[in-house]
Amino acid sequence: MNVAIELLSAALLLVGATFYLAGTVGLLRFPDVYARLHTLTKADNLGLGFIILGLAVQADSLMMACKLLLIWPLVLMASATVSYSIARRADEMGIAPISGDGDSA
Amino acid sequence: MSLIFDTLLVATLLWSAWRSLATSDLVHAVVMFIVFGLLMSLAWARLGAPDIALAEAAIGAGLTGALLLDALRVSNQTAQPGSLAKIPALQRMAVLLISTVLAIGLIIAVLYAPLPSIQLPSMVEANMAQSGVTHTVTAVLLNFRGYDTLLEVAVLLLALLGMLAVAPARPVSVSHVPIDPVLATLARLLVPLMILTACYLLWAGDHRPGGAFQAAAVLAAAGVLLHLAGLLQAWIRPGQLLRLGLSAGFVLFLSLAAILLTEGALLRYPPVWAGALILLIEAGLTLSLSLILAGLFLLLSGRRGVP
Amino acid sequence: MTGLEGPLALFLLLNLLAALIRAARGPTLADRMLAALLFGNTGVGVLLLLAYAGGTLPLNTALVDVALVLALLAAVTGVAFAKRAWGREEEKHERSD
Amino acid sequence: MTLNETLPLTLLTSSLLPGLVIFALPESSISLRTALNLFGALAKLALVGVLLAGVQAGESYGFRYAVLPGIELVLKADALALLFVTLSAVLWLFTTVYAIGYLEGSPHRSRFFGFFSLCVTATTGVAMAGNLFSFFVFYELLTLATYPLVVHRGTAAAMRGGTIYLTYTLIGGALLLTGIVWLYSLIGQSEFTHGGVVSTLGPEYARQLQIIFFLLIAGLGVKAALVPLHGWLPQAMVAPAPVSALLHAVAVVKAGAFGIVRIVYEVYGVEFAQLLNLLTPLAVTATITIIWGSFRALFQDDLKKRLAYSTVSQVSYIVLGVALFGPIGTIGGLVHLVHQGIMKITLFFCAGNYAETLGIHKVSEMNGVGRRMPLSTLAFSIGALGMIGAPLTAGAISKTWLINGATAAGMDWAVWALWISSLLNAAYFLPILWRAWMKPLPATWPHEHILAHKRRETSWLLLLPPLGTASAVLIVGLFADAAWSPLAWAQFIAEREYLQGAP
Amino acid sequence: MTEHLIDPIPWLIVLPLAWAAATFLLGPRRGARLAIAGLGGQLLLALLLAAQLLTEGAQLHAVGGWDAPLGIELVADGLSVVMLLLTQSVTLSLAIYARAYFAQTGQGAAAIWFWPLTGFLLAGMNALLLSADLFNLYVTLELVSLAAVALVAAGGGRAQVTAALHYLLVSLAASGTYLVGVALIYGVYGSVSIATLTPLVQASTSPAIWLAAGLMALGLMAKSALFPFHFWLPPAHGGAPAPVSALLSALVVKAAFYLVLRLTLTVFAPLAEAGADLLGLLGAVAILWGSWQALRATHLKTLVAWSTVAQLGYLFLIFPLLAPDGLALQAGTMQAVAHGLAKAAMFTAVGVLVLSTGRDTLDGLAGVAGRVPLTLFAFALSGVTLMGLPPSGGFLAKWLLIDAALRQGKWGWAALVIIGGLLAAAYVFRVLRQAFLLAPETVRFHSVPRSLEWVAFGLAVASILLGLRGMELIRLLGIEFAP
Amino acid sequence: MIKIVYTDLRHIRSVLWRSVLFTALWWVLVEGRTDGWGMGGISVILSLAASLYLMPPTKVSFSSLGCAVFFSFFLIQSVKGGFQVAIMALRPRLKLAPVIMDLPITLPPGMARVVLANTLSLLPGTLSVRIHGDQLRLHILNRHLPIMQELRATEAAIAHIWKKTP
Repeated sequence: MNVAIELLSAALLLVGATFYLAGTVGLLRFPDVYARLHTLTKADNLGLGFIILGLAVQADSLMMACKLLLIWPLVLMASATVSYSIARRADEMGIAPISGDGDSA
Repeated sequence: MSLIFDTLLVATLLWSAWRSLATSDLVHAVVMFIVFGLLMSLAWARLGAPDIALAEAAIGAGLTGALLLDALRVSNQTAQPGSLAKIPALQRMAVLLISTVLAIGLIIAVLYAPLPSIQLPSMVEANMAQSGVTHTVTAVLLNFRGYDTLLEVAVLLLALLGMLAVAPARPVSVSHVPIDPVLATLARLLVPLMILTACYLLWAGDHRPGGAFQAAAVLAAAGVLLHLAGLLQAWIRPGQLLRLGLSAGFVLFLSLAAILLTEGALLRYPPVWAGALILLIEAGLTLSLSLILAGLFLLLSGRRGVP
Repeated sequence: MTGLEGPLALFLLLNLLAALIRAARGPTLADRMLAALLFGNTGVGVLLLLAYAGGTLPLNTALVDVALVLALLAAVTGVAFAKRAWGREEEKHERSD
Repeated sequence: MTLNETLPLTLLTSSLLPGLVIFALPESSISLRTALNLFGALAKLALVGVLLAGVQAGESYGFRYAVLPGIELVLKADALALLFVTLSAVLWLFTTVYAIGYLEGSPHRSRFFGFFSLCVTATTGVAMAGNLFSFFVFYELLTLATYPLVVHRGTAAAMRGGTIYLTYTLIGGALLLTGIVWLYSLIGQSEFTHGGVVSTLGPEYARQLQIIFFLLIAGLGVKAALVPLHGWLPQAMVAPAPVSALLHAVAVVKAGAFGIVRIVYEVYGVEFAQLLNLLTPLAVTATITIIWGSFRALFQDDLKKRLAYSTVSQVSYIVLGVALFGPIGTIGGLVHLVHQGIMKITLFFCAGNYAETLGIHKVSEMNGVGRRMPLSTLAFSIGALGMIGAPLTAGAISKTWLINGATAAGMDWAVWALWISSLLNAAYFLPILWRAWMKPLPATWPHEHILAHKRRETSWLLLLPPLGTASAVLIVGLFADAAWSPLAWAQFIAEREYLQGAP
Repeated sequence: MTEHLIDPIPWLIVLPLAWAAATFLLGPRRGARLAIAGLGGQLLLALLLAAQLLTEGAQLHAVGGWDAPLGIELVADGLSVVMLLLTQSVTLSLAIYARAYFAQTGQGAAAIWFWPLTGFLLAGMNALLLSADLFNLYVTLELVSLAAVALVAAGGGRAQVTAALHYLLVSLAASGTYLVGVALIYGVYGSVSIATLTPLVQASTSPAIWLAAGLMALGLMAKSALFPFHFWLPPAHGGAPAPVSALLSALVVKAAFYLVLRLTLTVFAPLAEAGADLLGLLGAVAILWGSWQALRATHLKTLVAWSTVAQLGYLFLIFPLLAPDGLALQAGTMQAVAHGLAKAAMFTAVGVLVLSTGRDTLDGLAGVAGRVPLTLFAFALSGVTLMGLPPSGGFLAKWLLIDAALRQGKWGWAALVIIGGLLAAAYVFRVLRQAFLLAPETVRFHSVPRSLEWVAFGLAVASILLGLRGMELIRLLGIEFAP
Repeated sequence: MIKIVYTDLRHIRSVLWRSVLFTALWWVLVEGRTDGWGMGGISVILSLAASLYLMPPTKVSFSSLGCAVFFSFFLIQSVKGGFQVAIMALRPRLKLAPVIMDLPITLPPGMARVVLANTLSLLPGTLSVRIHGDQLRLHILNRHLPIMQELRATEAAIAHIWKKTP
């Protein structure tokens, strides 16, 4: 396999992993449901996106790459809808967001 | 690296299983169970059993979670909200002890096991040419041991019957679930894709992991999703048509078995026809199994009014 | 193969483990559920990495299919949770704890 | 199947079939039921006649049917079987007539007569059983068929009596079964044979055989009411009078006693039993029972209870006769099997008449009853005198043979016991007779059901049977030397036992 | 294998599956007739199979044309055919009973789902009795258990659902345990075919086979409600509608026992000695404990259900006594058949009594002797079988069992059989005594269809007649499969 | 659903488009194999039918160019959003100023609003909570950021997707 592709792939994978890490840390550190939903819908999805991209570049056929890439929008749609549903439910139940002014923990 | 991965995976599996059992909070238990299902899917993948990983992913992610979460809603209205009776410490210890002994026993048994003297996989390989398919799992499931599968389908149908038998008398009509635009859009986009994927899995079963059960699970999940989005009414009672759908796959399978029986032996396919017959059976099973799996959700759902 | 797939899969698994802490802690039921949802997402990643981490070709593609199915169905549990399981009563109960 | 095979089966069917049909009859079809009952009884009697003639002419009747490999149901009408069959067939006829009169107008008669017929069927089976398996089958069937009769009245007292009856008999049955299966496991299937079948086993089995003998006798002793297994008999008195008659004279206690006869003579063989030292303990038990039963009877005010304890005592005469080594004792025991039946059934019929007609249940209420009911009291007196052993009655014959047998066997203590018992018999029967005939009539009877009109003191269906059996008591006593008498038949059996059994 | 016009083995499985599906499609009204017709056909098939066995010896059917160990083999030997005959004849009677029963009690959930569930149950039973493959046995076991659980649950009330849930949990745990055992065996020997495994295990035992045997036995013991796993049975069997209770008590619990016996005689034969005494001991405790509970029960159906616990104990007594002379095996089979007939008779009779008195308590029975004498007679006759009194199938079983015990000098087991019989008499006569009491003036009885009474009576008479004719059964039983 | 296809010829275009889309998806799923077209045909018909039933063709149709514009906008914003959250999460001290606010939507009701809500959920700093009337309730991680601006930009990108049929 082409070294360049391998390097590219590795880089993409590492970036993806970093996003995952961030997502997890966010999940643990963020103060309330709403904020945690942010990490889920953004960091983790991005992490997955990069990983998929990293794997897709080293796929041995175009179709395989397409199949990998197909997964990402599916996950995106799912997580957007789920986070919307959960946020909406939380709002309906009157769970107020924890509001800070910029540097609260 | 693999060793660390596997050890970690097993540890997490055990831990999530234990949490799921030991927690006094029902929702927590269900969440842990869903986690357990996903980890199980990973474990099957690691064990080189992608067929089961596929089934576990479809069932665990799509159906079991939804069913359990829906059941929580019902149990909330009848039982103490979100709590389980505390298990006495003594019983816990006993369970732990038994499990440990069993685990040690299993380890010893496996460690001292001689190599099997019968090599079934090689026999399967030797007979693949007559099986009508090229994927060994499918050959075993629908040809060599198709009889097991026939009975298993009966078990699934029976599970639904059992559920119907328990379900108390239901209202004549179900209250309409309001359509949520965001959710509905997701369903409208995803469901055709799910159908496509289900067909793909059915097709794939012939030569690689996939098949009727996995396809049916995906279809059933599509049904659940449509229902949750308000696009599909809950089923009030199994009417004539639905009953036909629920049992069609089984009846087809059984009829073929009976026809083949008059020709010789139960489920002995003529090698020329084997591939086509298996595909036919699998298609029927996909339909019925998906209705059965979806029925587990749709026939129970919407009875007590959506919160 | 970059050789990174295996370690990265392990890394993601560790992430999952960390997320379980959130599931254990709560405080709302949704927080617990988030961990499960994270599992859906991360699981897809792990499966894809595993598909590349070793083994022969048919196995690889099979795991891609598993990931695909997982992705397709990822929404169902989350939606079921929001629509069905998470009601007022539990929340009250939880807050009174 | 030849006629000789069919006949024993037909004999069983003659009461079984009417019984089953009666079960299905509605309560209201009285005449059909009566007809069936009488038909069954007469048919049975006729068949018995045929068999008696045949056996005397040297024919052998047998029927066998495999139930399991190595286990057969065997029926055979040999001389000993016919002794018992004849007794039960004759007495059944009387009892049937009596029961029809006794139960007139009471509820659940179909059920009653159904079980009644079943009970006689079982008794016939017990008599004709050709091996221990068959014997046990009918023996337990007898228990089951009598239970509904005992509890027939459905009162709490009846239930209590029934439960006690059942407890004793089922435990007895269990002991018997253990003994039988044990014996089977040692010698396999073997039919009752003169001279016994177990003597082929070597001396190393002696201990086992003794235990088995104990189990068998204990099992049979319950029904034969051997002390200390007799407790159920006085309690079962709650049953209607025809049932008591059946229990005491025709079926239950007789089945026990008859079983002991079979065990001693045709399973162990009397010689072998003597060899194993089994006979003396049996004789001692019988003697104790004889004395104890008579002694207890003395103190019973309840008429039926007094009769019941009398039965306890009298049935052991049979056992004693069997246990006396030697043909004379055997003849005494066997003949008493018949004589006791006729005498005791007379007494119970009469006791039933007193209760049914006048509501008399106690000895103390019997003052002057002889004048109100002279015929019944006459029959009662004949039965009672027979029990005491007065000359010219059946009782005298059996007692004479028993005493001679005891003397011949050198058991003087048994002779003494028989004399003491006879004295006790007199002590508890004579006061009754004196009261009945001599004491003045009371102003009112306890509960008068049936009014006397003209010379008939009570319903003729109740009157004929005791008169018939009472005459029989006299006839078998007077014509004991005739060729057809029970005594002659007992001699016929004893001859075979001691001739063929001799090595 | 000779060619036959029709091979009864697979048809015995296909037929019930077919009518199960058809009754599901058609609904209960037409379903009942269909089911009865199907059951009639099955009985004929079973008789045909028995005839084939008697003339040609044990029969084999390789499903899919694949021989073991690759495929699944169905084997009919004497033991399985005896059980098949029992199953078909009892279920046919119960189906006739159920039709009239549900017509009387109304078309609730129980009536609607009874037919398809029974169809699947019966297919499972037949498949189980014919299977010669450990994994296939697991599937059939699932089919049977799930159908049984659903039948209990269909009873409707809260108590029934709770009982069904307990039953389900025990059943699932038991299946799981069994399956782990099968997996272990497959892992070690590479096959799940009984015929293939038997010589392999004979040749070499490994720790795994011990563990597997233990696990499988544990699972099957739980399914057959052997003490101390009996706790689920009385509420489940005592709470279900009468035809269901009869079906479960007479047949379903026997399925697991049959498997224990089958495995003990084949795959686990080299290990059987070790566990036999334990099985016997548990059976003994079951007899005592079940009888004791039956003696204390205040409700009729509970009493009969506890009697099932006790009677199942008898079945397990045969394990310490299994010997080449075959007496214990004969005793066990005879007991299984006799109890199957008698318990079906007893539950159907109790069903009539409950319908007639309108309640399920023992106290309510006073006076039924005059009201439904035929039913009471049926109850008494089935009681005779349970007590092991002659002339009944139960008696022959008891006789054979005592004989087997005494021949081997095992006095304790013989004594236990005797004591168990006496205890059975105690609880059976508890009911009869109550029934013979005079009814209080206030009691009113409901009329009951005669057909219900006759079915109960017929079953009871069958259990008695078996005691007069055990020859054919023993002859059939002697036909073994020689692979 | 089949009826829709035949009766309303104006929709043939969208039917064709969807057929092409599903066929392409099938081809991707089978990884370019060519031996599955029989099954593929059936699958495409089935999923097409489902899609037509669930989402009947409307007069509005997509613009390919608009889609591309939106997609690129989305990708860039998404990466930005991911980074932003990642940095927020990984920073030693959390710097959050979360708030929930209702903002007016200018897009027409229907699909467009759903896409808006979902896109905002996936984009930095915002999380859609509910659509009610013409208002969109958003949860915002940092209220000091220019939310309104971002909302309008997104709306504009989304608006590109559709074009009115002549």
